[in-house]
Amino acid sequence: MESPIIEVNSLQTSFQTDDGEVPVVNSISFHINRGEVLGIVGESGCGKSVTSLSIMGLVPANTSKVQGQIRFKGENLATASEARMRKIRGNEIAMIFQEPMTSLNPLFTIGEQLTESLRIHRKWNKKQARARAIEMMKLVGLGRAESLMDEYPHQLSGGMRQRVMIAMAMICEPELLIADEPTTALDVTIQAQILELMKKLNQETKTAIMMITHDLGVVAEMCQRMVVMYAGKIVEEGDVSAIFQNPKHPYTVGLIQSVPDMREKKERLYSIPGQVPKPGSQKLGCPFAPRCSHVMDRCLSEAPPLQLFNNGQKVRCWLYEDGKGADIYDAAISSS
Amino acid sequence: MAELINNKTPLTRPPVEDSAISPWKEGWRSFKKNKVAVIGLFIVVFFILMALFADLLAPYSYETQKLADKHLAPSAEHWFGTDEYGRDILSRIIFGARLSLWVGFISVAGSVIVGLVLGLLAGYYGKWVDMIISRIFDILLAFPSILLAIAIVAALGPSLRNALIAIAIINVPTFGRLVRSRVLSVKEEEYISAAKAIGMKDGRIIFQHVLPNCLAPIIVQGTLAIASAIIECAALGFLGLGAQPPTPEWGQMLAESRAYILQAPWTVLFPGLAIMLTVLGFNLMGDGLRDALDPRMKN
Amino acid sequence: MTQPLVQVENLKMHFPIKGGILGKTIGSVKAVDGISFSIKKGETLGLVGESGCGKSTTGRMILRLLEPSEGSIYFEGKDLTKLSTNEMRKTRSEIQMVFQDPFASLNPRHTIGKILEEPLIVHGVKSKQERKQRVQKLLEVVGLSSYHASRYPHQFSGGQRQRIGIARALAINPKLIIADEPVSALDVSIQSQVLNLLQDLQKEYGLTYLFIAHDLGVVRHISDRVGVMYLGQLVEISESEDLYQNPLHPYTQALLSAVPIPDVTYKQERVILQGEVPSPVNPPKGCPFHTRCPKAMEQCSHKRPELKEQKQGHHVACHLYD
Amino acid sequence: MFSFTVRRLGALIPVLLGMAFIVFMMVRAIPGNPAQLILGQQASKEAVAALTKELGLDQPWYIQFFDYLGGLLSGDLGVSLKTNTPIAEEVWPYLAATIELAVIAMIIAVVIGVNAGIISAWFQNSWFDYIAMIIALIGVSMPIFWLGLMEQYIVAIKWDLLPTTGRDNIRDPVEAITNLYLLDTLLQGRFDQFFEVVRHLILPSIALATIPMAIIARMTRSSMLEVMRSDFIRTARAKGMRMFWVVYKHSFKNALIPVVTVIGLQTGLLLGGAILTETIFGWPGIGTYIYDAINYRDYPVVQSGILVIAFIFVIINLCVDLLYAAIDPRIKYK
Amino acid sequence: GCGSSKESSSGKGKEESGGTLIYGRGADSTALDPAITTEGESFIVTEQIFETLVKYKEDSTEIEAGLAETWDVSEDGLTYTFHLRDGIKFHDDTDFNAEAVVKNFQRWAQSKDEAKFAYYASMFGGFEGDEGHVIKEVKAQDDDHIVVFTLNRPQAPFLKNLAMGMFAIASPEALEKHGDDFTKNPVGTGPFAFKSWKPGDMIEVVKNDDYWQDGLPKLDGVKFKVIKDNSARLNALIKGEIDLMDGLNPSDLGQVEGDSKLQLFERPSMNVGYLGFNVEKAPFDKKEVRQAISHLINKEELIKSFYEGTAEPAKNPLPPSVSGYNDDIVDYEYNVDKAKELLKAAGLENGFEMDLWAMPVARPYMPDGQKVAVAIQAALKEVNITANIVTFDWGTYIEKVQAGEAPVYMLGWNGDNGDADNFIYTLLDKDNIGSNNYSRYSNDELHEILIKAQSNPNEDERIVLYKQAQEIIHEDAPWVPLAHSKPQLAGIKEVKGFIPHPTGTQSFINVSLGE
Ligand SMILES: Nc1ncnc2c1ncn2[C@@H]1O[C@H](COP(=O)(O)OP(=O)(O)OP(=O)(O)O)[C@@H](O)[C@H]1O
Ligand SMILES: Nc1ncnc2c1ncn2[C@@H]1O[C@H](COP(=O)(O)OP(=O)(O)OP(=O)(O)O)[C@@H](O)[C@H]1O
Ligand SMILES: [Mg+2]
Ligand SMILES: [Mg+2]
Ligand code: NI
Repeated sequence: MESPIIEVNSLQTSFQTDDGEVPVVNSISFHINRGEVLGIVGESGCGKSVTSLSIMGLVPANTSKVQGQIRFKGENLATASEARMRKIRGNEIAMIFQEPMTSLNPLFTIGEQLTESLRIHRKWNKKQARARAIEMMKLVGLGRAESLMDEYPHQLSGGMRQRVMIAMAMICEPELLIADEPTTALDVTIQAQILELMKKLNQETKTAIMMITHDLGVVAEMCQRMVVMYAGKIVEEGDVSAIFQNPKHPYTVGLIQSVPDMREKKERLYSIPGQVPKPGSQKLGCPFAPRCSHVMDRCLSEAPPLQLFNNGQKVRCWLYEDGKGADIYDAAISSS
Repeated sequence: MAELINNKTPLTRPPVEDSAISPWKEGWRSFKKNKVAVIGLFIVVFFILMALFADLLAPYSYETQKLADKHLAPSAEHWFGTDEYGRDILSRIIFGARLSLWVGFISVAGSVIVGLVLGLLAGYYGKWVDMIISRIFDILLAFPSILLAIAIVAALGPSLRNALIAIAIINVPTFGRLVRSRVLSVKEEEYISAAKAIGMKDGRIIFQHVLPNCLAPIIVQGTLAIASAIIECAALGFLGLGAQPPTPEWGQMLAESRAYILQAPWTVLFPGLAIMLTVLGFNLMGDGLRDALDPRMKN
Repeated sequence: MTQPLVQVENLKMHFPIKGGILGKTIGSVKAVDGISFSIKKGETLGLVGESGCGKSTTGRMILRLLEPSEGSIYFEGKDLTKLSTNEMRKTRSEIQMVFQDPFASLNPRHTIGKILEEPLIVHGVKSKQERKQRVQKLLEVVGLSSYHASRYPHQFSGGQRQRIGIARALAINPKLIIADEPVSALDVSIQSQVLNLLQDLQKEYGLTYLFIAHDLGVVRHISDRVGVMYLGQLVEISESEDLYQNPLHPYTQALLSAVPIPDVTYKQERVILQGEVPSPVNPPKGCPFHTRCPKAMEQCSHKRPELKEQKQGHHVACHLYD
Repeated sequence: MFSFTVRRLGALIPVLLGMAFIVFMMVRAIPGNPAQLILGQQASKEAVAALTKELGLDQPWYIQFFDYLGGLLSGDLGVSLKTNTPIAEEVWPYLAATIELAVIAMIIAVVIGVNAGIISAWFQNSWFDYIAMIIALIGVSMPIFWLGLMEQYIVAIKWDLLPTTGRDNIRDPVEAITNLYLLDTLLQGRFDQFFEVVRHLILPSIALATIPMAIIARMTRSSMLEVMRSDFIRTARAKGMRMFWVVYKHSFKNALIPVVTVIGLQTGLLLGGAILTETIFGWPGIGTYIYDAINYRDYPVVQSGILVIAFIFVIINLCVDLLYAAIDPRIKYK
Repeated sequence: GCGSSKESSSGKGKEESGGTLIYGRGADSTALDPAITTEGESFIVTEQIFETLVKYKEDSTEIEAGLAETWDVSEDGLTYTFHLRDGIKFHDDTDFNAEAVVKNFQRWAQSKDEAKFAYYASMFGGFEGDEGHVIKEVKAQDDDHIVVFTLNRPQAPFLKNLAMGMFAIASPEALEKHGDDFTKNPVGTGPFAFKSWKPGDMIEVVKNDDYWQDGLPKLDGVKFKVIKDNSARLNALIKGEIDLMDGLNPSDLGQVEGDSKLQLFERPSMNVGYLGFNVEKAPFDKKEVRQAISHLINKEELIKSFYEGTAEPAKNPLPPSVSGYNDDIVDYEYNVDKAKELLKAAGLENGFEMDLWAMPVARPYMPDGQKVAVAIQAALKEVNITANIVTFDWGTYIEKVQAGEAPVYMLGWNGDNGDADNFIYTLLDKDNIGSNNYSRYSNDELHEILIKAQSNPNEDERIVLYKQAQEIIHEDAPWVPLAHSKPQLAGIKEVKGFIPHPTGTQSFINVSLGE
């Protein structure tokens, strides 16, 4: 296996809140290989965005604390200086955000915003940058690129804006693209366009993508490997096909089961009882224990470690202590 | 493993905090965390208590003159010195708190009530009602406020009551506009649709739903307006359009002592400080309230 | 066939756009541009379509939160658009709404008890005692506990809030519930809880739903029949089984194929639509979809297709089937 | 944009009319007969009656009002009862004095206030933030006249650094051309006088600037904080942009709308609210002009003076509205 | 006879520059035509530009020669013949002569414009054709060197009236030329000529090089600078921005005294500040109540505190400097017990509540009405009288007091011409109820005395009459006369030859700025 482009090692990001310091991302480790698309799924608030912002060094400096290692091409970003981070951001690692509506500055033209990275990182002049921006816009399928350059974000539809965001992220040919829920705010038909586009870019430029989403469908479609997060922790990790076919963690099982399938109609959906815990509210044991139907005494007192399976799948659950344990997914399927 | 898909498990567990906390109480909780705001509250409470217990606190009478003791410098007997009539400045400041606070509260109450009614009408009914009321606000707002107050006081005669009326009038558009803009946004809130969907009548919607949700910014603005009303009243007093002597009023005290700034600077210093502190207290408190009551300030 | 509970005929909503020096009406947003459908008692009609196609507007018009520009809405035979405001207010006890954003639709300054009590007061339940009991009952029905009544909305999670929204809609025993994207603000695992709840309630109380959503999976799961909207028009409506197995309209086909399926083994043929949804201010002439339609024909650009029954209960508006 | 401007100007007409009416009625509500005041304490009854008649004050109010309105429409602001001079001629020197003071004060307030606000927001919760905001709070809490007195007492008298009153050196007065002395002295190449005028401006403009400065600083800060939380700022940072540019380019432009609004409002307030500062610093401005006129029952001056200020205020705010459109392309004025 | 004509002043040659004096004051002039204005700040300037036929002496209201070198009065007091000086020119280079005098008087007498020439009407009993008009005719004689005034009836203070600043002679040509704008372009014969006027700010006058008195004026010019605030004005003086100022706060006296660079000037008192009762309003219609209050006011104390000693206690309605002052009157002494007795006599031993109207503005006779009112308020409290201080702005105040709305009010009077008539008759005669008799005090005996005095040209007889009048007034106590203030002015030490005049305005003709 070639060396990963990025390797995150026991990353822990905590925020200073009224209730003291609360770890929102709790000692997570994963890596992304060159040219690979890694999916990160999990419910709202489980720490997906904070993870990506930690990598970018964009978590608010005064209220947060980032610990652990983020090795990007061997360099630890967690300890890198702000000046060094600035060189990396937008240049080697780029990011697309969830909200295409608000992620563009409404008061500057598309052109100005697109060319900014080039002018910062490559010190290109206006003309060069503009030419490249137009080229990029065409690449992401924006037809009338020239005229769009002088328009303002509000004149564009959501799908167009998201494409501008992608163009903006890709313009300096980064080696890693972090896409934080890039299609959540979009309509299905537009989402299909954007996903198609990202797939194409990934294949053509070999840019590694960290794809954050809560839509399992998107993961299934886009990613090779995936990470499932719950309450700031990674609960399962592995190849997409492996996890979809044989999810091991009860949360992953529940997640896959509770999505209504468009192809067939179930009488009743599976649902995970209870609600996502507030970060910091759980101190001991497995964070999923209060909602878990397989909960054991041990789960309430001891946090389970991540177990590695032969196929590279990793699961954080006491059910699989020492690599054994029940295959709960089949049971769930058969009884539904 | 049938229990895994057993949907009859209780859907919810009791949330962590078990008591019912109203938005106001929660506001108070987060207000308490804001140290600066609590200092503001302290200052305000301090002055309110001072006003309430002026009779007990003041070492001397505020009106008894002793012309022989004119302009004594601050000393153990007269902490803040004496004024040109030989009256104890500390006592006058203590009694002066009554008037200044009273002015603040009453004039703001007046403008809040009028502003609230006009703002609600304009915001909720829109169209020509809004047109007319908004134009009136525009007109009032475009007037230079001090001059407007002076003219009002000149028209009604200089007295505290009229100064109050003047200050209240010049503050009406501030509140009116605030309420109106709040109403406009609250009106679009989903819970108003929800109320309509239930079949609720306009009156009930306005009083049950729109009004309470306009209150928080008004309370904030209100405290800040009390602060500015005190200053405005002092300014009117400074121009000689204020309280009935010998009742002490800080602005008037300042104005009267102004001529003595060189010989007896304390006569100017202390009333000015008193105004500043009170106003500062209200401002600090208002700021704290803004943060506490504004949901946007919370994550 | 029995008489439908709701029958919508040629419903239109044109929002005026004001402008010019004197603020005259210079155009209109054709949010809903002539749709007709009916809902039978006890069934669930799903309404899908892309953002801005007029789903919510349709729902709101039925409750007359918006006054339709044209068309009629028959509810149990009487035309709602002809009722006076007062009569309509009374009728509202029969039709209720569940809103998309569960937080925004609850007044943050009222306790849950008060929120649930309000419809009872408005519709004349005088006794305080009775109202208290009803509130308790409602909370139980939606899976909350009675001690929740003294709490405020911000103290609940998204799923719980949506339950409260549902409880409020149920408070006055409505016949029809219009659910406007009731689960799209919720997490997947919570979403399924709420969907189950809605289904249970329907069974128990024989409710009729107009279920608006953009998630095709959710719509399929809950609906008996599904209508597909595009740019203010209904392009296809049919039994849901039929629609998903055998979509007729090219838009429906594209829509269905665009949904990513959470199954790595499943590979499907994608129809990727080009371009954006046109603006409802200036909808295209003819078929609204022809600008993006992969199968557009000449006549599509000038003749608007009518919604016609193709198969038993399967209506489609497309020239392909002329 | 054009039609928007026209519409806004059109909307001004009722406001100005309403304003003219209210001022007119208010002035008339002020008790006291101007004729008596003009003639003074020693005057006889007949003299007062005669003058009342001559001034047209014995007419019914509506006739007086329509006369006044008619005059206004033809650009006639009336004639001062006190000096018997057309107000249109007379008002400019006063207005110019106030404008000069207010503009300088506003420049101070904006430059310091905006930057303090930006830096405070940028380094939120830093010591600079705390100190700046506490100073700002004290600034809004200070009675302006008291500040002026203290300034005078300490800076001008105790330390003898700056002059206490007036606009120029009395012994070497500025020859008025435009009545904006800074400009006049430069036009005449009198740099010594220019310096002198600047020295005279410092204390009053600081006194006048304090409150707007504090308000602007606070407004800028909160507006910046809000903007800096928004997604597009994150986007800009994700591009590797320097914080300085993120703050001064991306954030500031977005934060500008509420800031510009307060600046507009405050400038208007300064024009009319300078009266206390003018009184203390012996500044022959429009505030004192009107204040004196109120005391003198110089109806036409009060009416027209207030209208002039209100008009400027309205125009400033119209400019602010137009500025919005320049700042924010989303504000489309169709 | 005619005086010999002066040498043309062009022969004076270049003297060394006298410097420009800057005079700080509290308000701007309203008009620079002395005939139409009534307000002191204007006269301060017009005094420099214009001259009268006869004028007051430098430090009193006695008459001396002005534009007229000599004059004769007929036995019956009905004809006044003035011999004018020769060779005097107006600032516009036109000649001053008898014709000019006639034209000026015609301008006033024939205008019938009460509003415009209010002073003329009040000093000379109306306009031409009016019943009480004093001046029958003004005629030029003898090649324009002599002016003859013929009166309809004798007027004792006629010459004093003529000396008043408002009856100064303006250039007829300029009057014609400027019309209504004359007030902004005044042209007279005075030692200084008008140069410029920045409204609200400064008026500048410059030396009249052709002035008829050799070597005068000493200054090159005077600038009248408006600095509204008294303290600010003093600051400007201390900082050397101005040379001379009026309206010194009494409280700042010590400040000036302690400053070795400054000096004080005291204006002789020709005023009275008083507390008036509306004798038509209960309970002030009772003499006892008025007298009681008179006993309650400690004038010495008030003067010490609020005039900083720059006044003397008043016991009569006119100041001692005016001839006819009765010094034999014994004032009501400060005595609370006596006051209580008197109140008891009036049946008001339990006190009462009243409105006390306080002057809203500072006047020389009452530098701080509000403060005096507060002090009086405190004094009345001792006998259980609760005084509510009422105040309006100046215009309203005067009007309402005049209308008799004020039960107890504060006011004062500054003499116009130094004649007792200008005090007692103007302020307390029943003729002037509704006008300047704000107390509405009416006493027929007094009236008779005053009318007699008015038309008696014999000075000694008049004095006796006025003394009698003061006794009556003292007994009836329609006022509590408070103080005759001596307004203070301050200047830098270098100011020489400045003598403040009792009328409130003075010429700067002899002023110089020495080392
Ligand atoms: N600046 C911050 N200060 C304090 N807490 C924060 C901050 N930013 C995020 N959090 C908390 O961290 C947790 C994780 O947030 P994050 O945005 O990473 O969630 P997410 O997985 O991206 O959710 P979503 O799917 O809603 O985007 C949340 O509970 C959030 O409240
Ligand atoms: N009050 C209004 N005034 C003007 N236009 C409106 C108004 N309400 C809705 N519209 C417009 O009508 C169209 C339909 O809106 P509607 O809210 O019904 O869409 P929707 O299908 O519910 O979309 P979404 O999925 O985003 O909720 C949109 O273009 C919208 O901009
Ligand atoms: Mg996120
Ligand atoms: Mg909708
Ligand atoms: Ni002769």
